Amino acid sequence: MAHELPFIAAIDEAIRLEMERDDTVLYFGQNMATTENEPYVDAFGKDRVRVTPISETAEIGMAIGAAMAGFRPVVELYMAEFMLVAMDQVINEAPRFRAMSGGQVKVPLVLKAGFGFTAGWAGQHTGTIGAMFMGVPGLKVVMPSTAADAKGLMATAIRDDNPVVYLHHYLLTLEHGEVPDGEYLVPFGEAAIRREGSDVTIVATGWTVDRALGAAEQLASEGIQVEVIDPRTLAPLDTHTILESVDKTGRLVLVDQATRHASAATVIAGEVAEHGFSSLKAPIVQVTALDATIPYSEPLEAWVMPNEDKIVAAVQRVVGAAPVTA
Amino acid sequence: MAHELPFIAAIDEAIRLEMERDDTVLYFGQNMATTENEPYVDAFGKDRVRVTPISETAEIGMAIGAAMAGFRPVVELYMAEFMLVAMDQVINEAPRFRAMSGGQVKVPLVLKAGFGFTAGWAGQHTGTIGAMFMGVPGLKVVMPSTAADAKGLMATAIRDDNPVVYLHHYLLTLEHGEVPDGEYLVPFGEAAIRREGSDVTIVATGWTVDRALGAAEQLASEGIQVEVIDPRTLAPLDTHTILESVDKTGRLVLVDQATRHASAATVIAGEVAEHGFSSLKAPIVQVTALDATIPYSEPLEAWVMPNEDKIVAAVQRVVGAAPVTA
Amino acid sequence: MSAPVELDRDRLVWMYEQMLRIREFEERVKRTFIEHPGVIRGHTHLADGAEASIVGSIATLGPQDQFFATYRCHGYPLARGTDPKAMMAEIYGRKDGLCKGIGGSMHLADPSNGFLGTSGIVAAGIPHATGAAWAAQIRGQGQVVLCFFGDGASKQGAFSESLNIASLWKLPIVYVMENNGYNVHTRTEQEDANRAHGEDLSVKARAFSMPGVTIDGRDPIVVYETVGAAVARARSGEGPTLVESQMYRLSAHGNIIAPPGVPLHFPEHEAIEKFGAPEEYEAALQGDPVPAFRGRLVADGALTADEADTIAARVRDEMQAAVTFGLESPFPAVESALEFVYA
Amino acid sequence: MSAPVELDRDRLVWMYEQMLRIREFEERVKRTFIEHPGVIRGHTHLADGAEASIVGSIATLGPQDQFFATYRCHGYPLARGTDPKAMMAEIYGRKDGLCKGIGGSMHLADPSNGFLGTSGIVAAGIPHATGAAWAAQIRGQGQVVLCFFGDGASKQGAFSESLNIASLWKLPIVYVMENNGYNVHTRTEQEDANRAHGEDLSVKARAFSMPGVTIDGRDPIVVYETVGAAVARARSGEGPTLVESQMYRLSAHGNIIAPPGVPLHFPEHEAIEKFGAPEEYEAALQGDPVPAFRGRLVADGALTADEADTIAARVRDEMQAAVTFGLESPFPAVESALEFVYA
Ligand SMILES: Cc1ncc(C[n+]2csc(CCOP(=O)(O)OP(=O)(O)O)c2C)c(N)n1
Ligand SMILES: Cc1ncc(C[n+]2csc(CCOP(=O)(O)OP(=O)(O)O)c2C)c(N)n1
Ligand SMILES: [Mg+2]
Ligand SMILES: [Mg+2]
Repeated sequence: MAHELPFIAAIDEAIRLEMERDDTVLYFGQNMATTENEPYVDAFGKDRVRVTPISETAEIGMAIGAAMAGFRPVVELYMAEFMLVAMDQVINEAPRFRAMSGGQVKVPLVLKAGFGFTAGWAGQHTGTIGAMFMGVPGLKVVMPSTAADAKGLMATAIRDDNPVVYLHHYLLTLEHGEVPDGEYLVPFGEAAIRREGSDVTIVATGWTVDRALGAAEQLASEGIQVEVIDPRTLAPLDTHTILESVDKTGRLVLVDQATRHASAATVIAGEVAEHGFSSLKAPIVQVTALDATIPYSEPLEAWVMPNEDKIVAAVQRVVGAAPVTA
Repeated sequence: MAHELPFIAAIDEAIRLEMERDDTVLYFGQNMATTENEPYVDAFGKDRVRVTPISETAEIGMAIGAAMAGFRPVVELYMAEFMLVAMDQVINEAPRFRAMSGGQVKVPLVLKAGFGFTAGWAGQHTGTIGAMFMGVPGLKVVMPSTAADAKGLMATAIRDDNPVVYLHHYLLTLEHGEVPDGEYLVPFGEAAIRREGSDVTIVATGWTVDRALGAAEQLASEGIQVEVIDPRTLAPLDTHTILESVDKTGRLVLVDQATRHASAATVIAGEVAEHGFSSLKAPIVQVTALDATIPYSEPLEAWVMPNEDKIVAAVQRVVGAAPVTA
Repeated sequence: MSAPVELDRDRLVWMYEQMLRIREFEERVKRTFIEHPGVIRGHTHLADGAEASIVGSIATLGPQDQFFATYRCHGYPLARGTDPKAMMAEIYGRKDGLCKGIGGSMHLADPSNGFLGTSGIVAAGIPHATGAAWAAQIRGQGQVVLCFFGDGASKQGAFSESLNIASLWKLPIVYVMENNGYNVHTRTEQEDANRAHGEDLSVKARAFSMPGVTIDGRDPIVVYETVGAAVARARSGEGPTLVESQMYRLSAHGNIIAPPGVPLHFPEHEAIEKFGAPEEYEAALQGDPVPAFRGRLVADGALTADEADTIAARVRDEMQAAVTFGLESPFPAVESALEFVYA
Repeated sequence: MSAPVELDRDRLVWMYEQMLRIREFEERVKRTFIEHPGVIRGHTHLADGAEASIVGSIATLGPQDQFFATYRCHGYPLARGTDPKAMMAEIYGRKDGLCKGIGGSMHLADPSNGFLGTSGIVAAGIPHATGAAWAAQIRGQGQVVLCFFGDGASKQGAFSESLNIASLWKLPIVYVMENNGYNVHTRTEQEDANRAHGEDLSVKARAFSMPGVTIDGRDPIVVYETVGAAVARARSGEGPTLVESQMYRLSAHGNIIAPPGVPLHFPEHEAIEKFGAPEEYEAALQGDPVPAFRGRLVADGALTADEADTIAARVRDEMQAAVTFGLESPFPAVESALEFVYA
């Protein structure tokens, strides 16, 4: 059975269910649980649910210590970029202790953070920094694009014995979707094929998945059948599903809201250029944000972002309907 | 005229020359200038050369403020990973102000940091995190591999009106090389062709450039002519030179000391898979570190690193002398 | 400690007018959400309640002095002489904006008036200001830097790291902590160990062997005298001071956070909305610094009621003109998004 | 504040033996650079000079208590009961190492003895310890956490952020700042505003409304009593304490930093090497806590010279065995590099 929920409520449902199931799950962060009548505090008490000062280094660092000591903390970080002030804890602490201790300790924790609030949040709050967490041995990175995945991936993240960066796209916050009832786990490292197609593979993440589906719709009317893949987790990355699709279609377009040289798209391009080369009939085209600090002004912000038109144009290029320009 | 210098002394020479030339250049950081008879203090005084506490956020943040106020600070950071505690300043402050102010301010500064000390420094001091700084609009990233470039790129970095992350490989510290006398500038965004060849292009950075050259030597004896390209700056990245080379050779091997999904190699693969696709006769193969937190023990550390043998094997694969495995 | 310049009548009236200008500007920003929905995007933070602290502080600066602020940054440049037209156009994302529409409300900058920049990351601007103070020290021309930030920001590592260095190096800087009792909807005693122990936040200065003082930030004269003395101290080479300026934020932290489609607006203050404590908010309104200062000047005979009304009318016209200018200014050419990425 | 348990003769002798074990272990590590060049790689930091502070602190812990340390981490686990053989094998990068040769000297961990881990990033372990203290508070079984770090680390934002929360939440933790006068070759007064102003570093505690105390960290009984009282306070739910334990590091910061090829060794102490102040170092040697404590125990009649010699011989044998064990242990299989990346 399923029920309809906004994306953000689906995440919430997973956290609540996991907290009910396992009393070592903690939930804390800034500007939550500040009053006596917060539902989380009501349900789980002030020991397990706490408001913190604006101290991301301590927040994430404390999550590490609590995790080493046997708990499963979920840190509410609001915006992914706030992790930058505590990046050492994310990159060079949490994922290192398992290895450095020779397997003696584990550090199960979830860093929950929104990203990509390209709605006038300007230069410092709009980044898509997910790729910065890729390639860090010991660290997992999750990026759901549907309400159901948002729930299922959060539950999996909380149960995972490793540190997980859970990145939810702000523009999806109120998007509704069908969400399975009760316990629901989506495995890490398994991409979802959002739409099947035979001519071109598009891989997109987060908010760009819907843009890609929109473009696919448009292209279908031109007779171009696009397969749309959503990796769902950036680490582990399901290259297998992507390679299988490219094997079928021979063409790959990558969509990413990050800038071109800081994107998950480029990592996927690298994998396919090595392991899927013989399937490729056309260049791998990336549709990313332009190389700009995101401007405040609406038309400028829209101009630097990837969008349906840019995706359509990229697909047309790889199928030869438009010339590939360098 | 030229003279021979160790890599580290070549960097030093550039800083000294620039400080002599321009009295707005400042040089500061931890564990420097602690006594009365330090050459830098002697030459430039305690105003411009200072020891700081272990406070990277303040150090880099103060460099930003001093830069906005008209100076050109060079921050001595010792190890690139120490920037992680101050990553917000590096990623989301220094490169943003030019854009966010609509061009009113500029932030010329250099963050000088060693990296990749894979000599038993274990889990937290051996990372190759250069790619984390790529794709950040407004930020430049430098990675020299010769003493001459170390000098010329530092001088260019100091004169650049933007924030520059200057990454020097620790294992190159004492490598000697010919260095041009006096004023010497190496432009950003111009790759160096370290060796010409017609069969395969290798792009390598930092310490791996010499490994690639060693591999090329070995392969030459098998009759395989390898071209070795050193981008020298990761941002801006000279894709033009790389594409020209691939146009000639049709084959590309990328070498990077980072892990596979956190490497500059993957960015280059993405560019060539899009803009050089029609030249390619074989998969783009990446030779990177294995996905492990770097272990302390010597044989394990060596095992996870890229090396000459792995490069040779990759080249053999792309020329068809060995099968390409997925 | 004594302030550098005596406040004569003209200066007092000037201060009042600046306070009123800030209040009126912020009111216009707030009304824009209702009167021109969609024109302001993202997250906007208002300075109402902080006017006395802002004007009292900025009034202590000489022409070469500089200052840094946070995302809550509309007040300072107004008091410093920045054109409100350019500011409003910026907040509306227009071509004639102070930052060409690229920065927006959170990132105003006016270097020509000594306002070097604002970070939207909590406490990130504290080291920037400290670095500018180091630059001033090297330059040796007696410049001073004011660094504004919130109570919440003092829990971020950047705060401690910077104040230690400023004290160690005797930098010419004054740290003005605007304690408005809240970090969004977290009350100070919920996140600050000093406050939880019944102490003032200025005791943090002790950790840096630096003078720390707590004042009523709703009184512009007290602010002027305290910050002025600290500025004089800084200018004379004796080093930095931490001033905790206590006040109450009179609007919510910022407009509501919502994805496009949901109309943005300013909700009620968190005391009401979150804590169900309208009496707290009402009490704060009693201490509103703008009418309080007007009343005091009138009572002291420094200002007649007529003069006050004339000022009010002038300020209204000025800010109405700013709104009109902002609305009429065109959007920037989209390509300008790439124009200022690199210097 | 009073310590939890009186120190009887046996406990005093036990403390002395632990101090000697640490000293002897560190001497063996240092000698390894000369006697077995290439066996130790990277960067190794010794605890000589800190023995009294380490043993006095660790002695206050109950069996369920936990602790966190820095890269300078050999002393604590020795005092806590970790096998020196496994430790030396780790420092030699061998299969039988405490962390299977993967962690090395900077990252010892022995969770079975309450030693959860060590970060090589200055101050990064302070929030880890604070988080473990939160875990202890939630668990509600009276556990206490000791958090060790250096004087230099107190200038890192992680320090302030953590201590504020610990005080706010009344966490069961004791912060032991080992002030050895140096951060590498930066003297405390060159980087710390308190010291530059002639104050103790424990005044930093004021910023968190937390008790702070400065003690002679070369006297194990003073350390035991002070840390013990703070542990008792933490255990009873009254919250954290900052203890500044003053001492002098008797070796250089670490072995020289050099790329492969250049043989590694321990240089002279920075007082001599950098500052040309051998007299400072000589004076520090006069205060060496290990012979001082021996002398005191002998003078007090708690230990005869013979007994002391017996202990010394036993410790020498134990640490010689550790070296032998380490040298004989094989290297790990290379594939084990991938074995512990994920849990
Ligand atoms: C590092 C960081 N963490 C969190 C935020 C989100 N945030 C923006 S403003 C704010 C409250 C700051 O409170 P305070 O410093 O008291 O300033 P005020 O808004 O009250 O003026 C928070 C938490 C941020 N911008 N940066
Ligand atoms: C964030 C960070 N910056 C710099 C360093 C380099 N570093 C390693 S140890 C050290 C000195 C630390 O001094 P202190 O805290 O006094 O400890 P001690 O070594 O004296 O025991 C420094 C600067 C680091 N490891 N981490
Ligand atoms: Mg506040
Ligand atoms: Mg020290």
